[in-house]
Amino acid sequence: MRTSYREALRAAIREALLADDRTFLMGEDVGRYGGCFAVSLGLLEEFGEQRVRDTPLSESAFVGAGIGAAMAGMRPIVEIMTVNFSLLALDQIMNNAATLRHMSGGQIGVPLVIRMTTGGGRQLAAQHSHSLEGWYAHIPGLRVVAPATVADARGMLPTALEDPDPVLLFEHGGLYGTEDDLAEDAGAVDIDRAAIRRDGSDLTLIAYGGTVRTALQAADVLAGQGIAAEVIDLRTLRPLDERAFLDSVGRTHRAVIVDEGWRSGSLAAEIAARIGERALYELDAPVQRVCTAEVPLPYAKHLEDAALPSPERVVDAALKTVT
Amino acid sequence: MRTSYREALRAAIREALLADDRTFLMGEDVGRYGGCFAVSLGLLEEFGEQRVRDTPLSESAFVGAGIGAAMAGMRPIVEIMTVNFSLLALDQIMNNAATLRHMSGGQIGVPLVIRMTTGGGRQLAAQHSHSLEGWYAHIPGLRVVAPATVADARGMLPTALEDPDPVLLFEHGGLYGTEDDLAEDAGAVDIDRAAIRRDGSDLTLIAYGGTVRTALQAADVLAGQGIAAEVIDLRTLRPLDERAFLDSVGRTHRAVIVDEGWRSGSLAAEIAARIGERALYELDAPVQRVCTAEVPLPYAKHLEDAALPSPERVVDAALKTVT
Amino acid sequence: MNGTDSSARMRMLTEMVRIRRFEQRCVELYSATKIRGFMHLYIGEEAVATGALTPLTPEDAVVSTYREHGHALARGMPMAALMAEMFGKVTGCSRGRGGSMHLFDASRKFYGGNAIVGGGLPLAVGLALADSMRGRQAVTMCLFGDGAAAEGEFHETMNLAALWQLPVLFCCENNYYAMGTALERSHAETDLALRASSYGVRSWAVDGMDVQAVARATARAADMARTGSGPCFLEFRTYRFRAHSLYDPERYRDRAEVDRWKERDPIESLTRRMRDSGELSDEDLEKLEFGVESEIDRAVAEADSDEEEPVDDLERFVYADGK
Amino acid sequence: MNGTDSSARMRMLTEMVRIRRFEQRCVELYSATKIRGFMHLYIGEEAVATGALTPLTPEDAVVSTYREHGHALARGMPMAALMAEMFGKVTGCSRGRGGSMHLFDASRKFYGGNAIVGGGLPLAVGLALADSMRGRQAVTMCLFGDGAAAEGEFHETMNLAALWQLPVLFCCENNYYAMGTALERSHAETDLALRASSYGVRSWAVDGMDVQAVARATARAADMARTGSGPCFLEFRTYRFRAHSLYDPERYRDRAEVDRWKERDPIESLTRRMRDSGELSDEDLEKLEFGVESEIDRAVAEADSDEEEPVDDLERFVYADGK
Ligand SMILES: Cc1ncc(C[n+]2csc(CCOP(=O)(O)OP(=O)(O)O)c2C)c(N)n1
Ligand SMILES: Cc1ncc(C[n+]2csc(CCOP(=O)(O)OP(=O)(O)O)c2C)c(N)n1
Ligand SMILES: [Mg+2]
Ligand SMILES: [Mg+2]
Repeated sequence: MRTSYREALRAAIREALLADDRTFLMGEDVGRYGGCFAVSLGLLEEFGEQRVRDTPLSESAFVGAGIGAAMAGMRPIVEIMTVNFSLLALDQIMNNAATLRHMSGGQIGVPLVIRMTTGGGRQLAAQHSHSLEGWYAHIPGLRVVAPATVADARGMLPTALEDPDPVLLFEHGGLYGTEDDLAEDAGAVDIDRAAIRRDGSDLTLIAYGGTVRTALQAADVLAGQGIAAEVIDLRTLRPLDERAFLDSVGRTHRAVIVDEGWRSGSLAAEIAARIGERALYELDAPVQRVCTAEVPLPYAKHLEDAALPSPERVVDAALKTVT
Repeated sequence: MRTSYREALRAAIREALLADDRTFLMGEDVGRYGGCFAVSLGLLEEFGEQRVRDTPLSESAFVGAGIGAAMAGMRPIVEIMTVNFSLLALDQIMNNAATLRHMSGGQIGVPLVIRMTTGGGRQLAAQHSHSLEGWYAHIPGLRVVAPATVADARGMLPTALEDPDPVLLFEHGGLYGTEDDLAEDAGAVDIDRAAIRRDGSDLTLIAYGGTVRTALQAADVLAGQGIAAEVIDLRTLRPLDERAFLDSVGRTHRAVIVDEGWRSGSLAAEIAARIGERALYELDAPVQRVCTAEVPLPYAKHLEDAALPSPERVVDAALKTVT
Repeated sequence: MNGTDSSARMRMLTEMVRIRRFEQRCVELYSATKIRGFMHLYIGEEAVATGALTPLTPEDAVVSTYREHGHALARGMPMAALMAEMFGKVTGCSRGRGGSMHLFDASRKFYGGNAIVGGGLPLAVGLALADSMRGRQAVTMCLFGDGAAAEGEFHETMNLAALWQLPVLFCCENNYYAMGTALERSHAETDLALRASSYGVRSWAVDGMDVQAVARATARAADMARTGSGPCFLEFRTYRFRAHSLYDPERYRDRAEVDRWKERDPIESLTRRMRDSGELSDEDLEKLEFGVESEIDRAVAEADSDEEEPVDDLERFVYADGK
Repeated sequence: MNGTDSSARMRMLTEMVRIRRFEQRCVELYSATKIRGFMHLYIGEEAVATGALTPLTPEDAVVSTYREHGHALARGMPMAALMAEMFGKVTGCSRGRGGSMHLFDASRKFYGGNAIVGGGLPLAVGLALADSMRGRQAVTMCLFGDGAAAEGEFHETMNLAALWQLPVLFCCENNYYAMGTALERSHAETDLALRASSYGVRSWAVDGMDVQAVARATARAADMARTGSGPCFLEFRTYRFRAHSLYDPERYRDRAEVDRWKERDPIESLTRRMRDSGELSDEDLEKLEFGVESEIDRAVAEADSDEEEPVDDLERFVYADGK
């Protein structure tokens, strides 16, 4: 069935609310407004105010409240409207959610899912275009996932809710409208493994979330030039499925990482470092990174386009590895 | 003159307050208490309440106030007691301080210095032991510096205050008591270049802040085994002085990065990635990273010690690159 | 009724009409895809910007929100610079980098345009702190919404400004909704002026649909703040006639409620009053409308033909030029 | 005066003495370097923990601060588990990972020990939310200091708890200082109970040096919260007789002020009252002190001989076991 990424997310939330009365959805405008990006449209009407809770503009308090509720046995889904606002809740995320189990010697768990929209490309300018999921992946105690496909949008949430520890789920704002066929019985998917989205033997394109599409487009172009690029969708940014990309690089001997985060200190850096550590002698060329320019993202389209990873930039980087 | 890191910082602040009446120091307990780590002891008495301002426990407000004052032409020094609390002010730092100049098309500058204590090793446990300076170095628009020596503790602040853009200055909590000779006329130092703290031709140890000491100790041990390690102190974490470590690796062909941040997504990853990108064919062995274990730092000393980079771990990593 | 009052009314009526017509044109331009990104209209709230900005001098500072076209125009920003900004042109007030949500004009001390709800509040304290430390008689006006008052930064900022007796005018534009969240779902205490007074800040609730009332109240508060008696809080009770942003289907409120508020349209009210008292003829009104339309036409024409910023300048102003 | 009252007083006296003697022993143990890290003593404030925890049932939850030895003891945490924690032993209440600032006891719903000022507030709201959604009659007690009330999280949390009418007991331990910052330098409005009431939360100021008054006020508030009438705020006016932490030279307050408060020593007051009324004999007191000393001796002996956690467990509990 033709399903949008947005509808898939909604179906996943709805299923979770039906399946477990410990689950509830909480965040700014998730209820009456229907969600800033219409993801939760209709859920308030179906599940009522207790289970679909509009919050005040108090990111730290409602994220922390989600943590507290999880500690007390609930299975909350907290929505932070966009990752840009999550900075206001970062203390709760790092110093409580990610830390409590270890610090308490295993006594306290935080089975919480935090959803947020991420990414640029919609001319929303510097304060509404961050791609910080790779940055969050630095924090021990968290799991970080980024659905790039409709099937993952449908399936990652139920699995994340089964996780006894906090999971951050990053929805790319540019993907909500994308559609794909989704099986009638589509449901939970694993959140441990990366996926190969396209096979290829000449080089490996490593991407996640919003950049998977970019990488696939680049792979098309490369195919036209006789270069077979394998495209890996990381899916889970913490912990990284290192085997997936090391194996691929072991076959292709060349890698380009496509990451919407700012380049310095990006997740792409971590991946490049691991390839250098574990597969140095496999490499036939330096690993290339295609990241976002290190600027606050500008509003003007031509500038924003120039700043973000594009298929053209990926193709250029790929060509550098093969020549 | 024998001077401690703490005294050097104090002398730097004092000089800045004397030199420019646009400069003031603001933060929690910088005044009457004398600073949580006694850095600003005596300054309230000398400069008065206007210039040395105790703030309420309101990290977001007083950091934001520092940004606003800087926008209006002041040259504030804001102290966040420790980096652990800076998460509460991260929105102001990323979305305002780092962003305003670019987003306003160059109209608004934020000549602000934010000082914070960083690092573990004092049995302060999970919420008081973060090393996030490498993580902050991800953010465009900021400069990030980390004095590792008494001379840099003395000299980095005046240079940072000359900078028309926001500078984060990370003081390692384990260094306050360390002493060194400091010239009578010691003053401003550059904050653009890394420094070679020890020459060596067999391998390069790359460190900064609290880990420079660790790297130097490791170099001593290695010297005993006939291995000459060069020790590079990065000094400035953003922008990175890439030439310094690339040149060194060009000579030694081996590198170990010593970073107190958590390994995944560490600054060490960025450095390893850059070495892989720019000096792949120079490498005689995979780059090694010695970082903090990916755990919230525990209180118990034996566990904390096991988690942090140590000279022994650096030596082990170094030996892997030469054998 | 004296001539001054009458000319002040005429000026304010003109300003309100300017804002209204500007916003209406923006809707058309958005449909025509000349403007992109998020856009938040001020229609219905014109009396607030117009009245509140009236008593300010060029030395005073203004900190605004993402719903700030009206604030910028009332502050005297040339309409062409504003329109060019929304067109993403280099002639825009932020070189086209900010768009609708990030209007800046340092020459008029208009410090943006902030898209993080509450993010401007601490900046205002800092601007006022700078004025107070330098002995300047200026005030800083900080505009924000009812929703913003739920953010932690509101609390920290109110307290800090009151504690330090800083010349801040906190101007809360209470339009009874934060996106789709009604005031009574955001705040346990919906009397925001009462809440504000609990910080020991002089607070008033003002009819935000009556431009003269707004101007009077602000003038009184500004006088107090200017002469060293600390911050004031003004709650302007107003209403937005349009959706939150152009993406909002307005599921959360009744048509009837909107219609009731429209009966108190600030432009119609003032027009009626001025007609009744004979200060405003049909001819005056026509002239006014014509003048505004021409100004808008010119602004659009200019914006349309203006240049974009060269892509090569993308990284310019991340840091100050020449660094 | 009935027997119940008298036995309650005896219990409370014993608890206060336990806490006092425990803290005094901790000072010795710190000097003997058995305890490390930051340690914050509760001496002078014993009436608050003792009185406030008295009306709680095992179903109720407690969220605490870094100054929480007294809270933990009053909640019934075995002293040996607490002492072992501070010795960094695996038998500690947090396996030695938390130390003084991070005491946890999930079986007693004692949710820590939080070293971020204000960091526990949102957790308390979440715990109470879970209770309320599950229809449990429990309350959540959240303890925090006067300094914490300046944090944004205080505001967000008070509002959220009031808005959602959650069973939270906000217990502010107003000891008139946040480290070295006096109440009147932290808060524009120093009447914290008055401030709290501005959220529409029932608030009382209570003599925190009178354990019976504390217990009475808390019992009344707990009854209200338990029966669905929303959160309460209790300001306990108290004083710490010792420095903020063991590193604090107490430059910010007069010896004379401390001495004045010591005249109101909660233990001496209650002792005097009970002696005067004939409820307490010299012998009783000796027995009490002897019992407490023996308990402490045993706790120390156990802690001293207990094992450390194996280093191999360092990474255990970053995520749940068996994941
Ligand atoms: C910190 C933060 N959280 C959420 C948002 C998304 N958002 C943008 S405007 C808005 C509503 C703000 O309401 P209010 O302060 O009343 O201002 P109004 O839009 O009514 O003028 C929200 C939730 C944001 N921009 N920043
Ligand atoms: C967010 C944060 N900022 C600063 C600190 C450092 N600090 C620890 S305790 C303290 C004072 C807190 O005062 P108060 O809330 O009154 O509690 P008290 O210590 O008096 O019990 C400060 C500033 C911290 N731990 N967390
Ligand atoms: Mg509003
Ligand atoms: Mg206190």
